[in-house]
Amino acid sequence: MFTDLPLLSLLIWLPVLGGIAVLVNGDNNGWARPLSLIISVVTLLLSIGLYIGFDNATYQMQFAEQAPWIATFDINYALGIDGFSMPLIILTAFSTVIVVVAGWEVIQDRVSQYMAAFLIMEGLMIAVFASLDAILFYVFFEAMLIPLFLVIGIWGGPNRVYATIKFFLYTLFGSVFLLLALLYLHHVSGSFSILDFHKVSLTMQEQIYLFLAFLIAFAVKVPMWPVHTWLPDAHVEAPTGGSVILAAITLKIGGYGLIRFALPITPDASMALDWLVIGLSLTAIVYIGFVALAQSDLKKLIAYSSIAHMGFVTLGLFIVFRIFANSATGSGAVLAIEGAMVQIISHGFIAAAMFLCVGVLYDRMHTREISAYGGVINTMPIFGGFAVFFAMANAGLPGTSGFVGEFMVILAAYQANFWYAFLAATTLILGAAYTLWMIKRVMFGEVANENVANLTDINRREFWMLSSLAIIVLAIGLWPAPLTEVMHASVEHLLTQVSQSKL
Amino acid sequence: MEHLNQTLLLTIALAPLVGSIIAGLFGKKVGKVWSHRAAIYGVGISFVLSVWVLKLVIGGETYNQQVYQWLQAGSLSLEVGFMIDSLTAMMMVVVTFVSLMVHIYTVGYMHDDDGYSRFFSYISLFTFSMLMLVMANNFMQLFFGWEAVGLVSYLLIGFWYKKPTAIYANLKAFLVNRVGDFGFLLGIAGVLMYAGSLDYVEVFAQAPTIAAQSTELFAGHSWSVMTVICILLFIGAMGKSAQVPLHVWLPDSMEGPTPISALIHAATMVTAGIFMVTRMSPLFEFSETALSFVLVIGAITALFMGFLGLIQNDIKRVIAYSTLSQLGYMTVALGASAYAAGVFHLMTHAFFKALLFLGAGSVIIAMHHEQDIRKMGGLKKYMPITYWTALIGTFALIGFPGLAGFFSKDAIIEAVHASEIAGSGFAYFAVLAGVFITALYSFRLFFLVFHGKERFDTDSDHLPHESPAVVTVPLILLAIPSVVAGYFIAPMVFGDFFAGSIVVHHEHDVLAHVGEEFHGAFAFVLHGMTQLPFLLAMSGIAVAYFLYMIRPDIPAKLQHWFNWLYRVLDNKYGFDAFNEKVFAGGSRMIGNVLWKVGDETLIDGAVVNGTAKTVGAVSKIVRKIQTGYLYTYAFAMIIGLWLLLTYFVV
Amino acid sequence: MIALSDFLILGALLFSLSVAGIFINRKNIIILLMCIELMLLAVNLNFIAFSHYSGDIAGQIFVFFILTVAAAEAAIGLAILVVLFRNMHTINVADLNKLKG
Amino acid sequence: MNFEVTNMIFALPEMFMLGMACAILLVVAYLGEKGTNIVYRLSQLTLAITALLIYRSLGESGITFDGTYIKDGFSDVLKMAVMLINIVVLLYSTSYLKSRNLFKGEYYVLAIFSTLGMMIMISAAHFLTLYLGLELMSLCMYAMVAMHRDSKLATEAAMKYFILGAIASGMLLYGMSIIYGATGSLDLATIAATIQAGGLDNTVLSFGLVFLVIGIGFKLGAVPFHMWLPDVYHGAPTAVTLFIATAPKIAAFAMAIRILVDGLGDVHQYWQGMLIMLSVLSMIIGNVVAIAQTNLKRMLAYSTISHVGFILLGVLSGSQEGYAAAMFYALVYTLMSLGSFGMIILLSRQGFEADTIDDYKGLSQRNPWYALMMLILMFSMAGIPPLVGFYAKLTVIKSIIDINLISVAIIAVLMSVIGAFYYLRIIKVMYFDKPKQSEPLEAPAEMRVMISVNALSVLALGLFPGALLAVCASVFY
Repeated sequence: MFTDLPLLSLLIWLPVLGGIAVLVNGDNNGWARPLSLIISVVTLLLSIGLYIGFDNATYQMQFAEQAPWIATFDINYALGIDGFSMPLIILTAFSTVIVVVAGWEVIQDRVSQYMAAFLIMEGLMIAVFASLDAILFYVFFEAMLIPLFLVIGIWGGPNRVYATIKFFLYTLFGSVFLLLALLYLHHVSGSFSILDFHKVSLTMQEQIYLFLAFLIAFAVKVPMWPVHTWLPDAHVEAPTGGSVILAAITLKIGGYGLIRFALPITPDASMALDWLVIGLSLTAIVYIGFVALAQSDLKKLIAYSSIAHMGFVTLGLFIVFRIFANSATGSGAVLAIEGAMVQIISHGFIAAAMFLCVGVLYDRMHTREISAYGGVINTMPIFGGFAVFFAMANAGLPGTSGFVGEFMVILAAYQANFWYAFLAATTLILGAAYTLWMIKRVMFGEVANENVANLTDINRREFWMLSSLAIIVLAIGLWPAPLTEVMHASVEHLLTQVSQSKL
Repeated sequence: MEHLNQTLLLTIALAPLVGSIIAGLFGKKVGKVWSHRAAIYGVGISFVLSVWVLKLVIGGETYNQQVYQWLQAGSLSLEVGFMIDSLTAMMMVVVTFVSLMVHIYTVGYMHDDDGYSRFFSYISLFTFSMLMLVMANNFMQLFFGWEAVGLVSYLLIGFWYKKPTAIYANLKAFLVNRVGDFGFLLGIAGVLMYAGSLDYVEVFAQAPTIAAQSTELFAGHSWSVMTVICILLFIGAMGKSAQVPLHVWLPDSMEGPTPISALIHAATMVTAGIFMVTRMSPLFEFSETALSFVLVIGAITALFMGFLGLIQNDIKRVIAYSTLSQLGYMTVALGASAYAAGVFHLMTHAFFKALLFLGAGSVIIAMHHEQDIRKMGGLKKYMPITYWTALIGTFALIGFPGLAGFFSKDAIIEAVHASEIAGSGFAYFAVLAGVFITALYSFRLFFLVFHGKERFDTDSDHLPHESPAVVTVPLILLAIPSVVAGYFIAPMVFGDFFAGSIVVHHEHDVLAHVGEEFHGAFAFVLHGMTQLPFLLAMSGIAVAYFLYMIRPDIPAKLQHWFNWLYRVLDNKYGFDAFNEKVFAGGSRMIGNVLWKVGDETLIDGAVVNGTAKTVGAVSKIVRKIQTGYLYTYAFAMIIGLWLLLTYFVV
Repeated sequence: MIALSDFLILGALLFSLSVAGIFINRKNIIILLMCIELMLLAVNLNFIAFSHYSGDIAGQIFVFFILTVAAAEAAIGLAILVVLFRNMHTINVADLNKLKG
Repeated sequence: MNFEVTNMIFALPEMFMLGMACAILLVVAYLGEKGTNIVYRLSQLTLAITALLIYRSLGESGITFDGTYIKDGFSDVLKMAVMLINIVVLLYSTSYLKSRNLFKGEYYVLAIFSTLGMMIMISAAHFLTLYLGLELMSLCMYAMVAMHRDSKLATEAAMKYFILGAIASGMLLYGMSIIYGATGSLDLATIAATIQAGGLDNTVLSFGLVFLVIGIGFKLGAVPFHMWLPDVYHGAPTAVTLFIATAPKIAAFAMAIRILVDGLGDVHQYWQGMLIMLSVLSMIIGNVVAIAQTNLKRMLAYSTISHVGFILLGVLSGSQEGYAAAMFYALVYTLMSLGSFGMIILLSRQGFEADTIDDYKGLSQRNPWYALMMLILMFSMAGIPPLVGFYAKLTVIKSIIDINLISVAIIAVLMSVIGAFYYLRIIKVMYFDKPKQSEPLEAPAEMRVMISVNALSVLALGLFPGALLAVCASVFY
């Protein structure tokens, strides 16, 4: 039933147009919030349609749409999703609902603009995941920056200007190389269709350059060490909603890009340079783990932990070559890729939840300094429960989604090289250390000061916001199979692509 | 016909979970009474059913099936499933029994605590996790339960989250355990790599082929894969079962309420490591290196943690250190391939150590939460039941012939004596010395608490009095197995009760060797009377009596004479200080350096903002070219003309 | 007989002279205007020479146009100069430096 | 010589405009100050009707006036663009002029004559027509810059513009003379033919070429012949800046195509190198120096220079596709700068030029809508999708990647990243800073509407660039 109506186009344009509607409607009448909520919820429901109508059996693009857009260069409005993009789209739709709810009472200034920004962003991000045309992808990939830039810049913290400009230029710097790569690929393949890019054969030198271009573009987004420094600043300054979207979706686009472009288009270069990515990923996991330990600002800490967690994504994606080299059976490689994907999704929920928790505290105390807190659980027991739960998820406790991805990637990493697994597994200690130490200092202990004493526990809105996330985190942790099933075919296909040389 | 089926097992596992959820999420609504009822009923159900399962297993039934597929990746399928054999059944009974006792006991112990229902929720949750751990039929689920019990332990140690010491202790406990899990997870990864599966049966089936392979972790050093895997797995066990040097968390864990010290940090969770290694016996048997490693670690723990027990004054910490040392005994047994003996000791220990802890708890109630044994004494006449049960527990602990501890410990000692693998000599000495030490600190505790003159103000109107029934009944119920459990030695250690679940290669089969002289329990007892361990234990009691009953002034003197030794012991060999300084402090320091220097100075300062600054500066300079003077402009054009002419006129 | 090259060289000389004049002179704007005229003359010379030697009349016609345009140009230039003087009371090139950077 | 009326039809728009220009001149002469409104309406009418005439004659093409004058798709499209742009320019500038009692007939007369010059340039098939058109356009613009008689800056700007412009046209002429000498013809078609026939002295050709390139570079404002541009943009009254910054660029681009492609297309390999140098320098200098600017008009001037660099990228690629890309870029650029300068006028009022960046502080609070419009324009200039500026950059970069000038492409994109910085700064002050003043905008309604249309068209073209791209492509292949 879902395959016959242009579901993807709906998912893209409903939020965008809805956002514009909210913007036009303005703040004067009280409609900005409910309208946005309705739009985001409808979008979420539609995105569920993708899951229902999705065919796990094939790696082919589904829900495909095709229409000429710029005939001169035969750039098409080509949409379609596979096992990689579908979960991400649902994640996007879900996160947006959460963001709208999160901003409900908190945002009082220019509400309609705030909501509109997020709705438009939702549409653009869904479009990024759904685009099958390189230029279309790039357009949305870039366009997404504008609303995010405004959100952080307008509703952000004191140092927002530095943060926004840094964030914007950083990412722009990365993506221009992507543009060059795409244009070059068109030059050699004579088409802008990403799927045609997958087929075109390239010399090693070409592949190396293209791969590096892709890497720069997506490493900035992921972000990988050492191009990660924009993220803590952006997170710290961003309003809660901004942080949520940033952590839940924007970073994922980096990993998605590597899956969609780098691996299938330049397999040989990926193989030749996997040491680079693996090295950076492991650095991210260990180095950033230590850095997170040293943070005194709640959001910075979580931001750094995000970087460390995303390290698992890139690690999982690029150890496949070593696994192939070591063992004939590809199950390790599958484990690695799917682990990376699960990590992407799960981190989307957990990081969002963590930032929401910080938001809850920030709205009440207007500080993110860990030292300003202590014994919060005395005054906010319910919230404390959630916080501890999500902290445990962040520390990768089995039964939460945070465990699944890391577990899979570490298991796979051992098959690539013992020391990869060794370094990756340090996150068990480091992750627990910085997360739980933070929890200890913020949540436990005697009530630290009268500000904490005057805290009120979360209200119904916040409760449902957090519990919905908690349920999902728990569900994925206890039964990830439904999530991974949808990607099997695509993963297998990706592995065949990366395992056959293009030279 | 098959009685073991999924429904039954699921009921066993989930009943406590249900109780936990009721008590935890709806504790406020249903109220105190119904919270503890829910929890107790839950655990009660699973205890009864576990007993039945045990009966069925003795009847020869086993079970191994998946409940649901957790995840599939390529050919690999990770499942949640149950595997029921003698080992599992035994563990299930022990866990649920002790847990049930603790539940009941808690009703009395915690009755005026704000977190009443929360506490019940936690311990029921723990029971669930522990059951998942022991009933697992694959490594993934094992790790699941492994971490879950860690979580609950974290929550329970920090149960009184206002106590700084408590929240310090629970963080410490979690992190130290994570160090163990670090190894454990790598071990599992290794298993997956070389066995291609995480299912026990499949993995064990491949053990020989795995053992045949070797790997190079460091270039040039070829190690047996099995050794690597087993040591990694054992590191996990070291964390959970608090073996040196990962033992540091257990004494601090006493910050938690006493019932959980009994349940988690004495009877069940800490023995998870022992259980795991036993479960993995088909793997460990292939690596003598790993076995001696286990053996030595166990021996060290058994002996040196015993010493620490001697100088502790906190009633719970004394028992905690005895727990450590007893865990050492079990580990030694594992190292000597006397898995059965190890598990047997695990079981007996679970009973009498839970008994001791609960007794201690009863004392603590009576002393109005005073835990310092120097402020106790003479409690015998105030609380007889506690006294007698404690006495039984203590005798069981020191291995007094006829009581549970005797059989298990003696079996271990004999087994180590018989073992020939590297380190067994040292281990034998350690366990022997351990016997004396155990007796000494146990009775030091016993005398100081129950005998001698009261060292608390006796004229106050609220003198210590016997605890209510909810407390004493569990004591009595635990005392019974502490006495009788030992007589299962025949089937469990020397019989073939564990035949289905434990694999021992013939060349290590020390128990068989010991078993040759085994002619029934009573003979064993009589024989034990004449043995060195017995004499050591007795002399231990004697010394304790002399030092703490006859000449209470001597200990002070000794402490004065051997001050340096005392300080070493008092600092627990400096482990804590070392960890605090090197690991905690060190990593924070590294973090700061990487952050300030790496991120902020180098990457951001030099590269990112550096570039921006450079561009800005360049721009400020370049704009100077635009002097505003016509002739400069003209000149620029001439330069341009000149450039073009020189470069491009062919 | 004068060769084409001679004319061209002369033209080139005149041209470079005018160019030099433009950026060496730092005083008087009038001189700039004269230099420009000179430049146009150099161009005219080229055109005439070429058209003469190639026997094509178009070049010389072009020159007429250039002359007329030059006149118009001069007119505008002087007009601007007047306005400038009215505002600044100077026609010194070095004083035209309010706009820079 | 035969002289048919038929092919004079090709020049009908120009002839009509010439007539109207003279008429308007008379009106100004007789009615003086009070006739300015009529003059304004008349000029708008003239432009409109001319546009109509061009539209009517679309598709016809041919050469007339003895091959000195060409009408083809290229000229039609560009002339059309010039007309429409100038209609908007006049509309914007009127409100500016009125509020500064510069509202005189001269402005419009000069504007119309200058426009005529542009049309002649665009249709030039002969060095003579090219030169005449160029001078007609430039002379008018010199005068326009000086129009604000009492402004020191304006007159200084006018003087600089005039002197340098004269030098430039002198050089252009010198180059023409050399080419004339080399090929023996002033007619572009003939020149092309002669070169194709071969046997010419390359040294002489390239020597002349250098001077032609300088002339083109100056008119476009490419480094190092850009020096006039910031000063003139800055010094001239905003209305005039607006005029100079838009349509003339199209004319200059047309000139470049006429000379380099129509005339000297076969020696492409000679001028490609020169243009690479010019374009790279322009992109670097333009973007880098713009960062340090505090005056918006000046900043836009430098951004113009950088945009010129990009336009040249398209031209130097030497491929049909590249020319089309350059043309697209030129049109898009004029549209964007039209909007930007229009925005300055919109915000300025009597005694307040609104031309420093600080004047835009907190615009989003003062007037969200126009802040949004400015945001669209700035992001478009920065080349962020989905705004049309992105496709302009995309197409030119694509064209040079297709000829494997990867290194140049890399410079281009890096420079566009640097460029993004100063556009972002405008948005930053508009959205993230607190407003400095709160006076309401006092621009007439049609102006407000037109600005919105202008900015929204940038967005619309960004969403559906296909049509315009197709047009640009169609005139080349």
